[in-house]
Amino acid sequence: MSEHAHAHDHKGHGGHGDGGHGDHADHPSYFKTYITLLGLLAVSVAGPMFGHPWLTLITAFGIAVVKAYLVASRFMHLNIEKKIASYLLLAALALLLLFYAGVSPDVMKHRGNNWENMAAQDEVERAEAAASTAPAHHHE
Amino acid sequence: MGTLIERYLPAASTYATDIDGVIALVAIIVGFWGVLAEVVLFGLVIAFREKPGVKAQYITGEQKSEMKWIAYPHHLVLLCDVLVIVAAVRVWYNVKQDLPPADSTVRVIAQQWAWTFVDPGPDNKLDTPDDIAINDELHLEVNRTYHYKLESRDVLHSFSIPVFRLKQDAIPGRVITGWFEPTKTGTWDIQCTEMCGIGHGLMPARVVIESADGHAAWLASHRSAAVAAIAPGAAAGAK
Amino acid sequence: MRPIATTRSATGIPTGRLAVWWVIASEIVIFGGLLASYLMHRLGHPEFGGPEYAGATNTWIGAFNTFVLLTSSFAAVKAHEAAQAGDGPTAAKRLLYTAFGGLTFLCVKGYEWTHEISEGYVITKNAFWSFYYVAAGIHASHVVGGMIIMLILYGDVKKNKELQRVELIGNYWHFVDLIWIFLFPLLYIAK
Amino acid sequence: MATPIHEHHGEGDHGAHAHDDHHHDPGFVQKYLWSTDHKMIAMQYLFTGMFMAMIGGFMAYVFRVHLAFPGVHVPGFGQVNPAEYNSLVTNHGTIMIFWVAMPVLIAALGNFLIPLMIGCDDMVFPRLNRLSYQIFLLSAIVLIAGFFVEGGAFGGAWTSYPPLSAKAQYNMTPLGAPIWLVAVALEFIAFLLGGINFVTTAMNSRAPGMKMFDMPIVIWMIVIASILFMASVGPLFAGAIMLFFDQTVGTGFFDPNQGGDPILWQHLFWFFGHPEVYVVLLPALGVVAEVITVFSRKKLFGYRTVLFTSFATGLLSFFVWAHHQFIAGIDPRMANVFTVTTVLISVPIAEMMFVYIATLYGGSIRLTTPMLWALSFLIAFIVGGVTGIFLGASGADIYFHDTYFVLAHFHYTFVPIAILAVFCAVTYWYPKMFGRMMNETLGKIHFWGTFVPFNGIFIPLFMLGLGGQHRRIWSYENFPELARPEYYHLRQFASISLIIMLACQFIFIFNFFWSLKNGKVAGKNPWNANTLEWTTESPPPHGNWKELPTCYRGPYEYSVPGRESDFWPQDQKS
Repeated sequence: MSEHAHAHDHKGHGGHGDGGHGDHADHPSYFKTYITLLGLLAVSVAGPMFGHPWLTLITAFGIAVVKAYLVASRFMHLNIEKKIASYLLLAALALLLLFYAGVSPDVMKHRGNNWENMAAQDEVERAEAAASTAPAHHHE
Repeated sequence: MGTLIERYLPAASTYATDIDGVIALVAIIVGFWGVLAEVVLFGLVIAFREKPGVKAQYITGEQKSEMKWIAYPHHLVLLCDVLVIVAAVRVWYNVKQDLPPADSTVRVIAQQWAWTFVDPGPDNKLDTPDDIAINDELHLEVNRTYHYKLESRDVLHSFSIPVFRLKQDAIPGRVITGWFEPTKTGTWDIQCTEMCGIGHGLMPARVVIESADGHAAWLASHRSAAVAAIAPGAAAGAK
Repeated sequence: MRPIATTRSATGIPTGRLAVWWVIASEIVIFGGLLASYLMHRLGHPEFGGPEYAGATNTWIGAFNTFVLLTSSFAAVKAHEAAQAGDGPTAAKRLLYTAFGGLTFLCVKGYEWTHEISEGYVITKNAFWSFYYVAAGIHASHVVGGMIIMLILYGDVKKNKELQRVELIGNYWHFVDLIWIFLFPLLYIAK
Repeated sequence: MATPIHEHHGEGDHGAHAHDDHHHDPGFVQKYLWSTDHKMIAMQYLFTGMFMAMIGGFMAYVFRVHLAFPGVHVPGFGQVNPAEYNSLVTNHGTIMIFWVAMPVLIAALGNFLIPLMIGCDDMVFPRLNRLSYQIFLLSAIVLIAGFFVEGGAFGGAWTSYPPLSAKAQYNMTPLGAPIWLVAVALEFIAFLLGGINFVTTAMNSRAPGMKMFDMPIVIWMIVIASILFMASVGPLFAGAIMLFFDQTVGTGFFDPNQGGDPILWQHLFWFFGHPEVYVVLLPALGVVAEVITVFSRKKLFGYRTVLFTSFATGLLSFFVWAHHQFIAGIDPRMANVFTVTTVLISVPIAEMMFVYIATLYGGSIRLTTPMLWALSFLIAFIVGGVTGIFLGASGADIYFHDTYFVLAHFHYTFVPIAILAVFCAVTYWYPKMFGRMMNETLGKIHFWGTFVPFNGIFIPLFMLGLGGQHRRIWSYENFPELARPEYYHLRQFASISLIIMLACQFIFIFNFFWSLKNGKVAGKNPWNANTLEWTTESPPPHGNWKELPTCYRGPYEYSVPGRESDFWPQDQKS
């Protein structure tokens, strides 16, 4: 936060090394990381061209996760940051999983135990019918 | 103790008494804990008022011997929770999840700010010309199992019949099915219990539970009722 | 001039960086809530892949913008490297490159959106486009915010002042980049 | 949300101002409105919160009188029509939670106590702190503005369920609804900034020697609450943006006719809305912990027990949100899951109650005004807690949902939280805030005049709830079951109790301002308490201490055997 913070960093709390300051000698090269990211981007763009839905899913989202990991660890320095920062971010992600698990039975599904989401079902049918003429439809 | 609610309202559906039962069970359990806690609290405050020359004791509450005063009630509470959960889920399953076969199915349509109740009519089938659709009055026959199909035309509403202990929100675009079986003849309130706009307090309806003959008479009086009032298409609610 | 409180670091993480981690954590749930909602609709509505929906988005533009943001992130991390070495002027220059990346991103978005709107794919077209514009719009507002901060920092950093802030804005920028890394497949590729 | 970082930047380049603050005598604006001093910002939050509480209280007065005496010309308001009634109940709820409980319990107490109790000179980001208050003030003004626009204030209940809240043709408040939403969103931003400040300060800036488990419970609670808030508000913030677009540009995120889903909002809302309950509860519990230990001269019965139970509560609070939606159209199978988690959360809360009660054992209890408030909090909150089980149990909730039983239940939790605990805190820290003691006699009169009528209000409402009276109803005349005279007697009893309770608040207001001048001088440590804030002058100077304290022990070392004084301040070596 401040020069003081740095001064403080240097004495005690082991804040220095873990603070992600100074010890970049052993840090993986930013440029290599950058090139890797571009490569991954190319793959994720190429993925759909094979027209195989599952392959698309993997190249799209699997690679997004890898890219995210690289940026977070190498660029945001989570690899040399105090562990608590990573736990913080992972906890936030875990919450989203919880949210998804709790909500999807009602919102993602269009029928369930004694209820039916007519509006959504009609919408799907209507759109599918409209699209069935066009080629680019149904992908997953 | 099952009369806790019946002191205010009769129980007029088959599962009303089950729901009263859960309420009674919870009342007994939490009543015990609540009273116990309050009594102990007051007792301690009275017993340990400041007295000249008497110093407070030094108790960390971290030794095993002290922890047990928290641990024992902790386990007891857990036990009570299990009881409550089992009772609650059993009733819930019976009321909301597991529908007994229906003798008739009525359609309940909520809108700002009125109810439309569609009775299947003599042929006992919905969406046929002899359906009887009327506003703000739900006519039922006693001791008959009904399914209801709940819909809304605009915003959220909630279909609540206190004497049945029944409540279910209506959601535009969705059809929600539930059931009830009236056990008492009479006329009671139907309330909208979900904020639905300015008229929320002004959309009362009544449930009229008649004997078999009474219901038949009512059906007869509604031969060729205004079917147009609720064309089958419109029944899909939101669309 | 600063409270002593600010200079303490009981966790071993300098106060400013710790705060940025908290900012990012709370941003994760904001974007996460939106994307989770989108994902539920996406999986519940197969038609979202169709021509009137994601099918009409331009993968190449999306890919190019991903490239732009990745590059600006690279510039940001190089700026941090320079700041580490105490070389303020270089760090400031690289901050400008980063901000320029943001500008490019926004221009491309502007072109893309005007094109799509002119084709009738407006925010009210259907649920997909609503999510498309809102998600990308919130993200773009973060890009703008980041650029403004970098331009403000530029002055100090050039004079070798407050160098640690280069890393703070950098971390935020990388996060904005991260969001786009997920928006790209969600909005463009999954057709 | 770039603002926080922007503010980090602000740290430096406005440094000159901070410098002035230290040395010259700042002008009125600089001192009271533009201050970055955490104590002054705490006061700003406190007074804004108290002002909003008056507005919220007035609303309660209006609709309670209207409900008890239908059609009556309410003194000071007039006839209440359905639209006005809806916006009154809506904004009463919104204000009391977002503009009273949150600012006072978290922002005011957090700002005032965190630096003083962990022994540092200010919040880590003073300007971020100032900004968060300014945004909060703006949000309050925006909310009030909603009452003066065409169509009137939003009346779709504080939960703001779409499609009602999303479409003007349904809610008939084309301007009121978006304004309400913007106000709430601004308030969220303010508390996100504040929360980041609180958490960072508590994590990084503790006094030398103060280990994590040496922090007073109230600080822990405020920090946990801030984290809960930051973690849960995100989805709703996104939801608010979506709803705003539904209202203004006509998107259909929550409109089934446009491929949206109203249930989604309910989930987004309650995913935040339930942790929010604990966001305000925990600081209140923290306040009570401080007060009962001081006035029973006892060590807390299991510091770690309290901490771990509050961690457990905080964690569990993320798993229970859908119990607000049992009958709202979610899949009935999910209700079973949420019943289990909901009923289980009673375990840590009950445990915490046991700890507080056990702390009284073997104490030397002094029934000062703050202690009375603390005890009344426990008394009332136990009732509020146990009645919650009825609602968490899905089977019983089928009947109770959206009845006055629910209303009475959460008022038996929120009144202890936002009224009893707040008065507890204000009467306890008043000497530290203003350097003088409040008048005990007036304080006790005010206490009884608040606590007794409070029960007088909500016990009848419990009974009405058992009788099936449902919420947000403008007039019961249309419902024969609810129009019974005996029900009106209960309503009138409740409403008259409310009027008495509100009237008694003037005693407090008088006491508050009278004591500023005429209270007897407090000195550093009038209550013989241990925590660090009592080791500096009252009120503390800018920078809080001439020399920042060092911490040597936990906060609750009262009546330690072998010491002649029955307290042992944290900063005393021996």
